[in-house]
Amino acid sequence: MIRVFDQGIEGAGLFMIEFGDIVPYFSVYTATLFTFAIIFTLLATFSIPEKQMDIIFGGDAYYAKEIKPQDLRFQRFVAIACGTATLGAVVTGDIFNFTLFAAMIGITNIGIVASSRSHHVLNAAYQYGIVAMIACVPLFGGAAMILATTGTLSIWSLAGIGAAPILAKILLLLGVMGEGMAPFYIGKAEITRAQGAPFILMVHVSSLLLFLRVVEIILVI
Amino acid sequence: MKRLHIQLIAILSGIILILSSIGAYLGAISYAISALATIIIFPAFIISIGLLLSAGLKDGDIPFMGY
Amino acid sequence: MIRRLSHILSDFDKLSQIYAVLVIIVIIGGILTIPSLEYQADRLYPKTIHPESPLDPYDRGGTPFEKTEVLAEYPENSPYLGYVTAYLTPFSLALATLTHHVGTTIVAHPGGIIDEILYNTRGLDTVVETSILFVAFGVASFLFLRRDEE
Amino acid sequence: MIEYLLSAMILGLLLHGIHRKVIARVQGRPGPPIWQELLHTLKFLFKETWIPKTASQGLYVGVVALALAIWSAALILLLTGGSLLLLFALYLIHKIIEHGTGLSSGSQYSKFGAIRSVISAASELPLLASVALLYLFTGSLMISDIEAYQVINGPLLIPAFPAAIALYMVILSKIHYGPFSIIEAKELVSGYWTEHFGVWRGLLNAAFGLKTFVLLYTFVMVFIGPIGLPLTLLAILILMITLSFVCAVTPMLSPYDSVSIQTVTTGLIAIYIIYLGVFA
Repeated sequence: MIRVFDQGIEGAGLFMIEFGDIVPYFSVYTATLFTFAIIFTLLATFSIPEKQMDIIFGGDAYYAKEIKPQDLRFQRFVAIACGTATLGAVVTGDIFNFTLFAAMIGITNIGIVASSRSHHVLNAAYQYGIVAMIACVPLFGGAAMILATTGTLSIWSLAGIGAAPILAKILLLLGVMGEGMAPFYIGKAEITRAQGAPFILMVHVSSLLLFLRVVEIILVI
Repeated sequence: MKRLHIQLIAILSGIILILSSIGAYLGAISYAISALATIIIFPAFIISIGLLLSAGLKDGDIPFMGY
Repeated sequence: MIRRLSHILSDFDKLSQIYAVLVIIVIIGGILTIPSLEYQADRLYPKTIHPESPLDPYDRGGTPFEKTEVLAEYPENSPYLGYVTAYLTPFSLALATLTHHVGTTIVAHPGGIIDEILYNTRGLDTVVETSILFVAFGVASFLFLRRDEE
Repeated sequence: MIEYLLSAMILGLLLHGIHRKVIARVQGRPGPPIWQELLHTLKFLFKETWIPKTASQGLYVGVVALALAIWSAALILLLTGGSLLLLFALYLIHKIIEHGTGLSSGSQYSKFGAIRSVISAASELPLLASVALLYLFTGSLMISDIEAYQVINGPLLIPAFPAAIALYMVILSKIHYGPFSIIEAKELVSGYWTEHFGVWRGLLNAAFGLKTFVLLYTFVMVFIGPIGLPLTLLAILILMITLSFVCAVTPMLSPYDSVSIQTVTTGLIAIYIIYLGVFA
């Protein structure tokens, strides 16, 4: 079995694509993440949202909430943008490129929630948005530090030499956490109350895949 | 979906699953391809089998209509 | 103790504070390690200013469609890295020989400013950066248009 | 391939049955027979099945197929000695399946289950800590390499004990009736899968049987090493019974307390990893 970068981290390398100065690569690991990103993006593209059941207080009556078509259209657009950003983030072979995709995921996550009309959900999304904004500093700071100390941003050149400073790795992890991971679940959990399951699910898909990718990058470089 | 379609999916996916398993043992197809085929087709196989079992052939009782 | 911790974690108004505390811890720890880091300068793009050039504020030097001096990760993939002048279309080049204002025109429109900000980005990066701006603008305008409906 | 999947699935469901039996005996009840979960799953397969009108239909069916796919992928990954990091990834994707199952139906009960599943995402952090610690010891995350390491150096259970605790906690948080199983708490009816009935429920049950088997098998493979099939099965059984004991004697924690405990555990293991990395 051929292992990508000669490291026993992510299984065999499959193929790579040359995009100018950035070379995305597919190992067994990133290809799996890529497949799941595609599956969930397709689900968000083609499935209709659920109709949330709600009761009317003081009686036995209940009704199903519907989403307005224009909100639906916007939510679907942002969800697909989010899926595309995730696709890029999980296969890119360049750290700066990865941070850019991460920032895009942070923005689209807020966009997905923005079409909700519940004040509670919007408040949570606002707090989460503030964190995502702050998170850009450690995120890009980490990438900048790697460039400044090693002279390269390519995962291909950095792999296995251990030249990237630990501080940069922690900053990168912290940035990704801010763009959509723990310990900020509480913001996420409140966001989950919004309607539109396939789109809300993209929030979780993107942040989990992003986190999985950053773990791989940190281990590899 | 028609019962016939589900039956067809179940039989086809079952045959592919068994073939890929045998093929991997005999070395006719590589292990990776066999594994990939199994992962993709297994859910289709199991779901179609489940749906076949659940689709009763005779008319059922009067279902519960809700409140 | 655990109950108090979970009480803090369960309030989403404290999100940014918790995050800020984490960042501060890392940065304080990080400042201590800075002396051990070494600076590599060979990726910096050498910028010189020629006021007489028709591309003036925009001129990044280098001959269009020629080799770059910036160290590329994959030189065979991106021979023109760094010099945005190298990305000029033949039409813009022809325009540059005719008039003295191509550079100011480029910088004066939004795309040019984005380009000026992102002056040393490569291939896919440029695409992603503009799509981030586009999506952010989309979200903002959606919220703006919806403002009157409530 | 298919024969492994089916037998693992049946074994997993049997383990679920044993789990219920042990809990019942500890609590002084007779409990159901151990093949109860197997019958349960079969029973669901014969029930009338359709898709609720309020559900997001693609997602509602899609999550069931995905649940089956990721856990069969995980089993095949274990059998071929693939990357532990990939197993971790599949485990995290299971989290998304949980969210998707809960959110897709439109019912309030399953929605609360999904929200709790989002809250309890901290249960994945100990797994990450465990993977990181193992990497520190073996220098590789390929399960085949970890096994080879254990053949030479003996079981990892002793040197990497904190990692074993972390993985044990992860399995505990995925087992029914455990202290961290807040997403299947009984005040939410059945948690996130309340609205999946008939065939969908039966298949989710089967997928989760596979999941239990895979997680326990991973534990044995990674911390005890290759010891042959009969001994491995015995180790899995013993592990399951210890888990059942823990589940039988502990109360269920409140959602945020469960998160705090898991986060604190991860923090402690992280400190241990830093200690090992710096001083050893």
